[in-house]
Amino acid sequence: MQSSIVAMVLAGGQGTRLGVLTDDIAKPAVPFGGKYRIIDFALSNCVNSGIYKVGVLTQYKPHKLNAHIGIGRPWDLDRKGGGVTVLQPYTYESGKAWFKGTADALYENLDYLDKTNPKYVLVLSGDHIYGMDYMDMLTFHISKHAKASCACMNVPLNETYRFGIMVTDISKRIVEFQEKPQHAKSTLASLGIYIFNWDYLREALIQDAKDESSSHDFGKDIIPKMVEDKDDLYAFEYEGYWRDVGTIYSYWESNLELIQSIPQLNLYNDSWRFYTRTEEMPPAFFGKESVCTNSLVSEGCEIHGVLNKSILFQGVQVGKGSIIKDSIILTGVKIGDGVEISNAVIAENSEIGSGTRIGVGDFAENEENPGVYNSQISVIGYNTNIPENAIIGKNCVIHSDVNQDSTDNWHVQSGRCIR
Amino acid sequence: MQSSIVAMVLAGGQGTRLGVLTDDIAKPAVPFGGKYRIIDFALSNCVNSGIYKVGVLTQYKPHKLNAHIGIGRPWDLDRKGGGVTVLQPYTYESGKAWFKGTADALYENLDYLDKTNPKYVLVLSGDHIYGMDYMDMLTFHISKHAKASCACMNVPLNETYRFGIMVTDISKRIVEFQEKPQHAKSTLASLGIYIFNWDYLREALIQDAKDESSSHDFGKDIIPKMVEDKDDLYAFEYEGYWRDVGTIYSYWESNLELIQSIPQLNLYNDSWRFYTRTEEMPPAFFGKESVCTNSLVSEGCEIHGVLNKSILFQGVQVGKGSIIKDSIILTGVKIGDGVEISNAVIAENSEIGSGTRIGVGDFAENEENPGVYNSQISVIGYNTNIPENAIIGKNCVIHSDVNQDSTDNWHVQSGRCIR
Amino acid sequence: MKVLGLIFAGGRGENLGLLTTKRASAALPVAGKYRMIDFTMSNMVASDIRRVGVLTQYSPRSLIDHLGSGKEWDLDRKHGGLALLQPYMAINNKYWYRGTGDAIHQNMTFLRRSDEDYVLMASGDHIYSFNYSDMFNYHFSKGADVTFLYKELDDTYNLSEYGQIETDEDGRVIQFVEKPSENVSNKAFLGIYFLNKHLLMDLLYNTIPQSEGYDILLDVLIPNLNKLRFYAYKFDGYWRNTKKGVDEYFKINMDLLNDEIRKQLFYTGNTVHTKLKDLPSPKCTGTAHVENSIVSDGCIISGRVINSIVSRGVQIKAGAVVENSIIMQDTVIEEGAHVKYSIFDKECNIRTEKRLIGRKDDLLVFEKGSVI
Amino acid sequence: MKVLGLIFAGGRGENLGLLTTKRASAALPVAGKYRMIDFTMSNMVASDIRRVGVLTQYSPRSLIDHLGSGKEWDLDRKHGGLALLQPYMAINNKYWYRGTGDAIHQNMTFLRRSDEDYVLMASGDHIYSFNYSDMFNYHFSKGADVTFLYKELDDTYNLSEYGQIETDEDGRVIQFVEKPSENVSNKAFLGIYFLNKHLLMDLLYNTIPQSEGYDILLDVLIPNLNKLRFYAYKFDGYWRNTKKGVDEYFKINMDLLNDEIRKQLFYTGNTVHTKLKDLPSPKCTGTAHVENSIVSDGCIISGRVINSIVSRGVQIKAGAVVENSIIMQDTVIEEGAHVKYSIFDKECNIRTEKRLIGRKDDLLVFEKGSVI
Repeated sequence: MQSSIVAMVLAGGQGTRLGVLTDDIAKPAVPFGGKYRIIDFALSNCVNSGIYKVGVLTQYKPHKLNAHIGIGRPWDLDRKGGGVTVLQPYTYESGKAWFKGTADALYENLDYLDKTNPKYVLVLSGDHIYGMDYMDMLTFHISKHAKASCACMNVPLNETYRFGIMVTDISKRIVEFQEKPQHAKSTLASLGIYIFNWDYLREALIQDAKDESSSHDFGKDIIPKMVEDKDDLYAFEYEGYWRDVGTIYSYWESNLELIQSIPQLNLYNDSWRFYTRTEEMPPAFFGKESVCTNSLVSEGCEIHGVLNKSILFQGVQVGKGSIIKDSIILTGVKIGDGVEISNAVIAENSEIGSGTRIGVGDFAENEENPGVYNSQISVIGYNTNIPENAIIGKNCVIHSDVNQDSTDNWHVQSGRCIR
Repeated sequence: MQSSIVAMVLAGGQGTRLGVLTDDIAKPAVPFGGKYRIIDFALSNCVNSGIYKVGVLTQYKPHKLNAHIGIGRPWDLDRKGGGVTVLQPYTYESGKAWFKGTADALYENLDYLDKTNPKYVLVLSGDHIYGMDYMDMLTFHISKHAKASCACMNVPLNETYRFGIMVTDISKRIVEFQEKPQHAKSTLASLGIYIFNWDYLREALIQDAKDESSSHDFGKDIIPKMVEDKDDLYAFEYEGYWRDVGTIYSYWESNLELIQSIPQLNLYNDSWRFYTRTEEMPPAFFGKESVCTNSLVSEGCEIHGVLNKSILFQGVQVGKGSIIKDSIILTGVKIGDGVEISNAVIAENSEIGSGTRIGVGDFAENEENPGVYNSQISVIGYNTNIPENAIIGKNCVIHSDVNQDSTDNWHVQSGRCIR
Repeated sequence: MKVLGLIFAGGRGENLGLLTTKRASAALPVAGKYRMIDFTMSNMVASDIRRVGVLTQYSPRSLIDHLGSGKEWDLDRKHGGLALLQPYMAINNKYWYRGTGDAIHQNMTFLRRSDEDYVLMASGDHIYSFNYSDMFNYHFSKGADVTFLYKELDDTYNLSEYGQIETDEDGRVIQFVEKPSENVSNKAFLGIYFLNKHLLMDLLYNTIPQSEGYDILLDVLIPNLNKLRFYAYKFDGYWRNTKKGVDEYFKINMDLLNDEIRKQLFYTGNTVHTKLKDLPSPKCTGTAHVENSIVSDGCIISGRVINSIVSRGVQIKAGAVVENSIIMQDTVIEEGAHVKYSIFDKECNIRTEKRLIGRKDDLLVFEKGSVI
Repeated sequence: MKVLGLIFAGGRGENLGLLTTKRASAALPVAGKYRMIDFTMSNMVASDIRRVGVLTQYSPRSLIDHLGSGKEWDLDRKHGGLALLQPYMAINNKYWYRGTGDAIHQNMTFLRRSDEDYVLMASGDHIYSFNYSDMFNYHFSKGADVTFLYKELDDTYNLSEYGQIETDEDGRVIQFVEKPSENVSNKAFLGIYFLNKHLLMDLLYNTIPQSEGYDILLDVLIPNLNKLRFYAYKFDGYWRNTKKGVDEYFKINMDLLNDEIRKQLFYTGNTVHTKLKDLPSPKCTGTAHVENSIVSDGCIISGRVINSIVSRGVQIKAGAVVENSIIMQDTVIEEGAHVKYSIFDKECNIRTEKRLIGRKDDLLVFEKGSVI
């Protein structure tokens, strides 16, 4: 059963609402949970479900993602027959363009699927955080004699407007699809996880490619068309943990959920491991003056300060007397002595000078992009260098590569941005 | 010394003059010499020279090439730090286009080179057949204190018009560059193999990218500019075997050169192996009625006929009473009984019905593309199915996927094409 | 259901004489590019077995080199994969393996730690192509405790050299006789067993520590023939056991010149994996003549080759004649030499004009590196 | 110049007591996520050594599991790479290794076949970070035949337990005394040698077959101290030898809480590679207190951890106190337990409210799987 299924992971997402975090990398490559990147969850779910043939469809700034996936060793996907294949757009004689939508990305790789010739195709997004056994879904799919199945989750009625909503009959057959409805007829939200019979999907992709009015997207075109055609499309109800870390706030919140004493997503579960590629570093060291509660502290960290409700990625240094709370500190960040940080996300390889305080003052609307930056959280970009004794308010943005000379005034008030 | 050099293999070539052989694959992926593909020679030269960091720049129809290179295992390039990296064009926020020329391809991958930060960069073409120790060239480069070196070979004066010609002073410093000259001042032809100091090349690439009048090509822009600027550019004289199998005739000829009793390119040399990825097949079997002279016969072949001056790739079957001479038969071709083939190239997975004769009659100009098909050689494309007792003349083309229903008249006269 | 594969590859194969002075019989080269163990390994991998333990003891180096990390069989995995199980010295354990049962017993930790529930045990020196799944299904359909694989031998085999099985109508084994002086059945046991891992562990715990014999078949399993449900599954394809001797080894190689057998082993069955050697395709020069023979990669043939198996990297010079012979890797037959009914191990050198003529019933065997 | 690495990892390390009942000392866990052999392996790889032979004998299973195909050290190569050299049974060779010299002698084929011209020999149970290239350059600059690595020991070492070297002004070794009752020098030999491969082979051929002793140092090399040019290169960094005993092992782990030593071993020197385990980052819950300690991946800490080394996958429950202790992989310290000056091997379980208080000079050691 398992060898008859191929997973296609859509990893082209730009993740614009993650602001500076996706300046240089695609959303699936964004770090998460101390040592992972977002795509690790989809890939680990595949191998834990016994799916060893995985195609990853990339497009937007794929270099970091390609380097991360590499030959697939961390996921045990470096296999002779199968394993992971990174599928990028490529040129034709006629000088063809980029993938137009998620369905187009698959259509352009028909030859990969034709060669593999699976019975079923699992289509996933590389953007989501969850642990799910796809074999349960496949069993459901087979038992329903479905042509396609869509994993769904019940969401609160007041959030239905954010999702594609599936209306089903008593047999779980999907009879109606509502895209981000004002008035939802159901609370079953699509999670962007599909299983298709390959012959059926193949035909659907070819039809869709011919349709010039289509935007070639699974959620917007393929699935609605299938519902419209009254094809055998079923909703598989999933009840576990699932997050689309689409915004800075949800990114911050989902990370901090991991430190609950009984987290919904248990990283420590032996029978459902998440795999990733990391630097080789020694275990975390806690100094004589360290105090650490409700936090994850990764390899290579050297902690001499106080941590609470924070996630520290690999190789983070925290100086004496520093206090970090409610924050996400990505790989390689160096924090001096006597620093205070709260409600912040600090991206890779930044340096925070001694005595600096981040996250102080009252909330104010972001001056640059209030659509993206709209919570208490301040975001510090990649490779920044914040001088000593700086003060940075709430909802601020320090763009990547900023250094002490980027501004004269390091008293950055809430809502301000530094480039 | 060796770990300070990175090889960049330009493998985007379309190879239009190879006709149907490059219909679906890039030129570097074209099969050669019984079990290899053209790019194997450049890759093997790299590892044999102790260069274990290799970037392969692809563009045109890269799928076969990507599958062939995979994680680089056959070349022992599946390495933790380094190994082979396939570099494809990718999308930017601004929606960037494809590589414009060979120099642009490198320019677009500055980040890969910056990250690797080598001392020297070896720039190669994936299109050529040769065995060369690049360390000899690097030693030359270093001893000359050169900024760039270009491997050159003496060619007969009457062929200089086909090459870029380097005019050197007594110290081998290049003082003039003539692109395909009518009246050559030297017989030193550039082989498209360059070593650059990385800092120097980096600057040159950045300058070139800004130059809107440039076609962004090494041979046409970068090197001439360097000569013009009187930079320290030296010519390394190479004396071994080197072939650009750019045309059908040179492809056919270079293959057959391998079966000379003392071939210039010795595949059987233990100290300079060529590596490739192949199907796993049992050794060749020669039946009771087989006669085989001056030929290479690969694994998985089952020979019941007569072979002379031919190269048989893997898994070729030759029926009883068939006679094959002066021909290249690619992987998986099935030849029935009593078939006669001479002066032909038959591409992968074709089937030739019993009693068929290929390469008979007199030469005639090709009706479709006399620029590409202009020798005695008939070319049969991929996955064709030629019926029994067909007759095919000289200089014919049978396009890929042709089957017996593609024409009513299987008496194909010289120079004709079947689609 | 997950199955653990165990391959017995520790024996020398005494009947093979010079061919096994420096290697175990499982490491013997065969069919030009393979070694005996490739067939069992490849059968296991094709049957979805993802963890294979190879029990080695006698001269294991060439076997270890050959198998490496298991890459070629895709067994270089994070979980599962290939384990080479050599005897080792521990605080309360300073024995070499005293038999197949003892070998497994000494590796009880390996069995215990693996997450497979069933075990397939097989010899590393047999040649056949088989998907064991058929045998597994038979095992469960019969509710068997232990399932044996057997074959009805024709008269090309010397039946009395094989363990023989008698079954009832249902296929249940009612008698087993090891190499009887008088044949009881033409059903020969092929040394391939399938059973529950925990049952196997239980049987070993109860036998080996207080046993005088250490054979998995005769001392551990067969004593329970009446207590447990032993079934036998019939194998119909080509199967041979190299260990029987030099003549058998020769016959196996010559059998591969038969179109039917070659097809069965290589083309219609499982892909046979082996260590890659990166050699070019063999070249026949202008004076070559090759007839009814197998010629491997890296060879350069200028002489006459008839009814022979030529391994990788062999050179047969102009005017040399090779008939009905097996030539192993990197051997050179010089100009004008004539060999017949001979087996040359690796890296031999047969000098110009040398004549080495054996007979079908009196084969000449030359050990590795012979210069004659 | 290519160098072959040979690592001695066959010894039990008797002084380590319960810690080495089921593993060789080279396989002993250290510093939370490593095993002793990781340091020497990583030093070799960082010194551009591309072929490493590991000589194993005593309980090699955990070592074999740990090293695997050498992937983590990038030694899973087609040419070169990692070779595990266990003793094996051959036609004229049925011995376990009788000493370090004999071990190499039994693997002469491995030496002969490798294309390296020099050999670096080192122990698998030492901890240090060193790029051997400096030693190689010294060797050639002195025109030495054999170069030893030595260190001037301070009084944190018991000098009399080490082999001592006397050198002349040029650095040439003029005397070597093994563990003398009266110290002759504070220059201790670190068990790391560099010499020409062919010289080594020659010395072994001339010694082992007719020798009564089988030690590479005392029986093969030292007898030639006057005949050959032995030089000694000085190592200045942190270096310790676990084999010396449980107290030394404890000291090594505690040393890692020193910022300077940790920096030297992990941050300024070579990357130390080890087997990956795919565990998440450790979690400190709301009741956790961690002070002057190392905590590895996969741990969940709710209790107090002070001056301790906590390996991967350990759980320390709320109210538990761990002081000055080493806790190996997957051990669980239940609520309210209090442990001090103790070493817990893997998979121990310390029950609720249990008190296990050792002393600095009287450490408590609990073997793998203890439930207390």
